[in-house]
Amino acid sequence: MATEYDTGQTPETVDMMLNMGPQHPATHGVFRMVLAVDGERVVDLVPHIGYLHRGSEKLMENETYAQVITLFDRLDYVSNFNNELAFVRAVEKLMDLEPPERAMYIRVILCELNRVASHLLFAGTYALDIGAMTPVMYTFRERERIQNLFESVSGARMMHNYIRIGGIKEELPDDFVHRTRKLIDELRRGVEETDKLLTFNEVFLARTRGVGMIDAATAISCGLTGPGLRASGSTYDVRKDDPYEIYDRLDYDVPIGEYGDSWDRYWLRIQECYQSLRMIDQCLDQLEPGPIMPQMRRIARPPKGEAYAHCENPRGDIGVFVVSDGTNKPYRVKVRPPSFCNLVALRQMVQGSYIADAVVVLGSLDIVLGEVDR
Amino acid sequence: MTELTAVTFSEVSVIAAALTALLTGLSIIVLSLVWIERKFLGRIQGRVGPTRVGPFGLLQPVADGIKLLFKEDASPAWANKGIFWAAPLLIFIPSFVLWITIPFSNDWVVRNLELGLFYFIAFSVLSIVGLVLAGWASASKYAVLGGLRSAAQLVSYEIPLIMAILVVVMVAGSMNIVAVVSNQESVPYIAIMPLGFALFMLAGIAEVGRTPFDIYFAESEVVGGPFVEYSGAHWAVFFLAEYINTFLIAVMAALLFLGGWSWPFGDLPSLAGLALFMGKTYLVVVFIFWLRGTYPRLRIDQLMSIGWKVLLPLSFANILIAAFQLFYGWPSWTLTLMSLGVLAVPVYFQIRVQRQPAMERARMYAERAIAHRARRPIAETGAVARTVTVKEPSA
Amino acid sequence: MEQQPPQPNDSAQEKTLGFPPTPEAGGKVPPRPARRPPHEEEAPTEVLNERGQATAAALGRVVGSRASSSGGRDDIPWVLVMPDHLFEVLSLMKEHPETKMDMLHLLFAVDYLDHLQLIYILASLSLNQKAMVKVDLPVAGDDAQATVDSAVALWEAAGWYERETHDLFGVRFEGNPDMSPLLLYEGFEGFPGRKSFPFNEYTEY
Amino acid sequence: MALNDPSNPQGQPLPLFVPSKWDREKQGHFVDSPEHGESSTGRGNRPAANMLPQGGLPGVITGKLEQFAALGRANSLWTLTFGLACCAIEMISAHMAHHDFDRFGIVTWPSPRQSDVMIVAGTVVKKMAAPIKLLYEQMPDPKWVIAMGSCATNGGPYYRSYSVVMGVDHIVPVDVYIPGCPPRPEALMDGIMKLQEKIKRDAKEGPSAQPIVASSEEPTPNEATETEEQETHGAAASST
Repeated sequence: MATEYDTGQTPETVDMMLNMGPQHPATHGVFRMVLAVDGERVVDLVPHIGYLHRGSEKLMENETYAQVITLFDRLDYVSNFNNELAFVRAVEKLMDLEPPERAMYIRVILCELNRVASHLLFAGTYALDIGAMTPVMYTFRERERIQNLFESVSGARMMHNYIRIGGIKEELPDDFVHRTRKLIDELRRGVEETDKLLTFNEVFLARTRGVGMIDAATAISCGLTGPGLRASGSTYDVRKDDPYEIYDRLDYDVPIGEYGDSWDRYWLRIQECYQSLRMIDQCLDQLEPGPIMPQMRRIARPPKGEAYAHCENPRGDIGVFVVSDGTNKPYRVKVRPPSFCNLVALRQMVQGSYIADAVVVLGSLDIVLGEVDR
Repeated sequence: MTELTAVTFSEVSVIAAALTALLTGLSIIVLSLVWIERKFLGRIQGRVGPTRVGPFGLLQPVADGIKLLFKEDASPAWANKGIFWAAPLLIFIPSFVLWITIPFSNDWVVRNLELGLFYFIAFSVLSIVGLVLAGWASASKYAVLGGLRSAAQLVSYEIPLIMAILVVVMVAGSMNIVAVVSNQESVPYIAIMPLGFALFMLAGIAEVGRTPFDIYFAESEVVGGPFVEYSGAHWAVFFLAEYINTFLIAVMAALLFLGGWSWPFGDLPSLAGLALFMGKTYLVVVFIFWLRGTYPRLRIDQLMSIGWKVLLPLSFANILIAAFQLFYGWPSWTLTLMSLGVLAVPVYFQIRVQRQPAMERARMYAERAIAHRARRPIAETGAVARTVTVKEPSA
Repeated sequence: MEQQPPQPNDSAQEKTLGFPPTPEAGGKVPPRPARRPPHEEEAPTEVLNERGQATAAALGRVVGSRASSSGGRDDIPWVLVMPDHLFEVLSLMKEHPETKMDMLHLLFAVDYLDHLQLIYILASLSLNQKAMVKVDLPVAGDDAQATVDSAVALWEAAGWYERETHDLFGVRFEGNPDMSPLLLYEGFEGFPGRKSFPFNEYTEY
Repeated sequence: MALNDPSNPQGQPLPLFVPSKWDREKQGHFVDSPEHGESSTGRGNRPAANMLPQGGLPGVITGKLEQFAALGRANSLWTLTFGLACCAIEMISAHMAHHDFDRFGIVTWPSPRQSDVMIVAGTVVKKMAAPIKLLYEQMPDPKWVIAMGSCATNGGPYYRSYSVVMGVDHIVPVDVYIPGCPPRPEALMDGIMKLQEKIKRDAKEGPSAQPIVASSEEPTPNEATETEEQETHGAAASST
C-alpha cells in the first residue's frame, strides 16, 4: 500500500494518516476525516464530505412549490419544522404574503419544540461520543414524548410536511394546548435531569473544557453560526437581530458563552432548551382562534423574481434563496446549510489536540449530514 | 525436588479433571456475567434488557456464544497470519492459568501454592503481550492504536495493583491466599487498609479496561481497539478473556480485602462460606458494571496522569504506613487511622473543588486546559508544527 | 402547460381551505373557494424597506461607480459588478467602516441558460445589515468554464462554497488552494447544477 | 432580465447531454449487480451452508446442527452501526429505551468484523456505494442485509437523482426490505422479526431466494424451482 504524501519533514518522523472513514460510530453519519496523526496528537485534519449528496437542489427545480417542502424536511432531518419554515418564509417573501396570526403562533410553537428535540438528541449523542452510554437513553425518552405530540399534530414522527406556503396544513388537534402544557413540564424535568447528570460531571468537564476553542473573529470568517458562534461570545441570533414571524413579541434571552470551547457549545444548547420552553409557554398564552390559511390559489405561483430569507435553526442560520420564473416550479433554490459552514471551522479547532478530542469537537459542532451534503 | 518428579498418573488425572471442571465453571460464570451486565445496564438505562431469548433472557448469552462459534473466522489478507492466530491465546491462557491457585473455600483449590499471590501477579502481567500482538498483527491502524493504548494503560496501572497486593502480603505475613483469608477471620482487610482497597479497585478496573478507563476498547474513538479485525470464535476468546479478567479482579478483591469465605461472627460450613464468597464477588462485579453504566471515558493523557501522579504516590504512602505499623508493632486500628488519613488527602482536594459554585468550577477547568495547551504546544511535542499537504492515500 | 383549475360554481361564500368536506353539509362536497383572478404578469415588486434603503445608500457610497446596476428586496440590496472588479469590491465591502461585511453568508451560482450569475450574499454582524454582490459570467452550453478570482483570502467560508460551485456549475476560482471535488466524486463527468444537465437520464448504477 | 428571452422560451426541450459511461472497472467488480443497474432481483443472502463440508456427513446430521446454529444466530443479531440519513435517527430511537432492541438480543457493534446484520438506513449515494460494498465484504459470512426505508429500497424521494443509487440491492444482496420514509421503529422491529423467521426457515429448507417485504401480508412461499446446479453453486459460492 504505497502512500505518497509530500511533507516538509525528514522521512524518519512521518505522520500516520488515520482515516476516520464514512462509517465510524463517532462521525454522526457519513462524514470522513483524514487525520494526520503524530502519536496521539492531531497535526492536521482534512474533512471529506459528499457521501450523502442526494442532489436535492437539482430535484427541487423539477417539483412544484408544495412538493419542495417535503425535500426540505429531509435536509436537516433532526429539525424538520425549522427547515420547512425557512423555505416557506422565502416563498412568502417572494409573494409578499403575510400568514395569519394563529398560523404564525403555531409555527413558532412547533419550531421551538423541534429545537428542544434537536438539542436533546445532540446532548445524548454528545455524551455517547465521550463514552457515557446512559444519558442518550434518557434524552431519547424525552424526545419520544415530543415526537408523540408531533405525530398528533401532523401525523408523522419526523417528516411532517405541515407548514405550507401562507400558513399551515390543518387545524391543531383540540387537546393540543393542554397536552403541550403538560409536555413542557415533563420536558423541563427531562432537560434538568440531563443537566444535573452531565453538565458538571467531573470527567465530562475534564473531557470537553478547553477543547476545540475558537475565537469569535475566526469563527465569523469561517461562517460559523448558531450556538457554535455564540459560544465564542458573539451575540448574533437571527431571532433577535432580524426577528421574523412573532419572535419580537416574545421575551427570552440568548445565552452567550465565554471560552468558545466544546463545553460552552454544549452548555449553550441546554440553556437554549430552557429558553425555548419559556417561549412556548408565552406563545400558548397568546394563542387565540382564527384562520390558519389565507385566501390563495391552491397551487402557489409566485411572481417572477428572487428572494432570500433566513431563520434560526438549532444548528445555526439557515438561509434559503429562491429564484422564481412565474411558473409553479421554482427556477433555482439554494440553501445555506449551517452544518456545512460549521464544518469549515472544524480544522482550526482540532489542530494540536488529541484524537479523542477530534471526536469531541466534531460532536460539539452537532452537524447533520443530510444538510451538509444536501 | 524429588517430590516433583514422582508424579503419579492418578495425580495428573485429578488435576486434569479439576482443570476441566474449572473451565466449565468459568464459562458458566462468564455467561452469568454477560447476562447480569446486559440486564443491569438495561435497568440503569431505563429499559428492560434481553427478555425474548429464554425466560428473563437467560439464554441470551448462550445464543451469543452459539452464534460466535458458528461464525466465519475471517482474517484480513495483509494480516500477519501466525501472530494473528496466536494473539487471542496469549490473552486467554494467562487469565485462565491464574485460576489454579485461587481458592473457592478452604479445601476447594486446584493447587494451593505457597507463593499464590506471586503467581497471580506474574501471570496477570502477561495479557499485555497478547493485546499488543493482536493490535500489531491485524495491520489495521485502529488496531495498532488500540494495542499501543492498551500497553500504555496496563503497564502504568500494573504498579499500583502490585503495590496494593504487596501491602496485603506484608500485613498477612504470607503469600498463600488461603492463609491470607484465614488471617482475616476476625477483621477483613478492608477495615484495616481502606486505602489499599481503593487503590486495588481503581487499578483493577484500569487493568480490565472498564469504563472510566476503557480507552483501548473505546468504540467511539478506536472502534474496538486491538480486536477490531477478529471475528467469530477468535473474537469470542477475547470476549471470554475480558469477562474472566473482570471476574478475576472481583474475586481477588473479595479474597484479599473482603475476607473471602470467612465470617467474623463464628465459623461457617464450607458451603455457606462459598455462598458468602460468591455474594461478595458478585457485589464487586455489579459495582464494576455500575461504573460502566454511569461514567464517561477519560482521555489518554488524563488517564496516564491519574495513574502516575495520583495512584503511585498513594501506593508508596500505603506501603510506608504499613511498614511503620508492622515495625513498631502498633495495634491494627492504628493502620486503619493512618490509612484513612492518607485517603483523606485526595478526597479533601476533590471536595474543595466540588464545593465551588458550578460555573466557577467549569471556568477553573477551562483555565487549566488552556494552561495545559500553552505548556505543550504542538510544535514542542516533537512533531514540527507544519501544515502537511495531505494527499489521498493512493491505495 | 399548467392546466387551468376548474372554475368555482355560483356560491362564492367565504370558506378557508384545508377543512375536509364535513358530512353534515348535506353529504355533498362544498363548492371550491373563490379564486383570485388568473395570474397576470405582475411587475416584480422589488421594493426596499427603510433598513434596505440605508444599506443600499452605504453600498452605493462604498462601491460607487463599479456597480453597473443595482436593486434589492426588503432589507437586502444587490449590486451587479463586472467579474474583474469583483475582488476589489468584495475587499472594499469587507474593510470599509460603513459596510464592514465580516461574514460571507452565502456564495452560489444561478444558471440563466445564456449566462451564469454568481451571487455573493454578505452580512455584517456588527452593523446588522446584509448585501448581495452579483457577477454575470458569460458562459453557456455545457463545458465552457468561466474563471473568477477566489475570495478565500477575505473569508475562510469561501473555500468550501467555491469548491461546491465548481463541482455543480463548473466555475473556476483561481487562488483557492485545493479545488478537488467536494460533493461529487473523482470520476463524475458533467456539471449537474446546470440547466443543460438532464434530470433523470444520467444513470450509471 | 434574461429570463424571458424570446429565443428560448421555457417550453423548448434542452439539448440532451449524455456523459460518457463512468467506467466500472475503476470501482472494481460488483458481485451480482448486472450491467445497467437494474435491481438484482433481491436474490437474498445465502448463509454459510454449515460448519461441516457439504459432501461429508449425510445431510440429516448436519440438518439439526444447522437449525441449532440458526436458532443461536437469529436470537443474537449484532447490527453494524451504519446510519446514512434520516432513517438512522429512527434506527437509533429503535435501539433506545422506549422501543428497546436489546430485548431481541440486538446490539449495535462498531466494527464490521463482529456484526451479522447490515441495516442500510438511508439514501445510498454513488460516492458511498464503494464503502458500502467494502463493508459488506468485510462482514464474516453468515450475514444479512436489511434495506430500511424507501431510499434504500429504490431511491425513495430521490428517485432518478443524478447521484443516488436506486436501491441498495444494486450493490449488495438484500434480505428484508422495510417500506416507509422513515419507517417507524416498530416497522424496523417487524423487519427484524421477519429476518429472524427467514434465518430459521433458511436453515430448515435450505437457502431460499425470496426476499421478504416486511409489514406486508404473508411472504410469498418460495416455489421449489431451485435447479440442482444453482443449489450447489449457491452453497459453493457462499461457503468459499
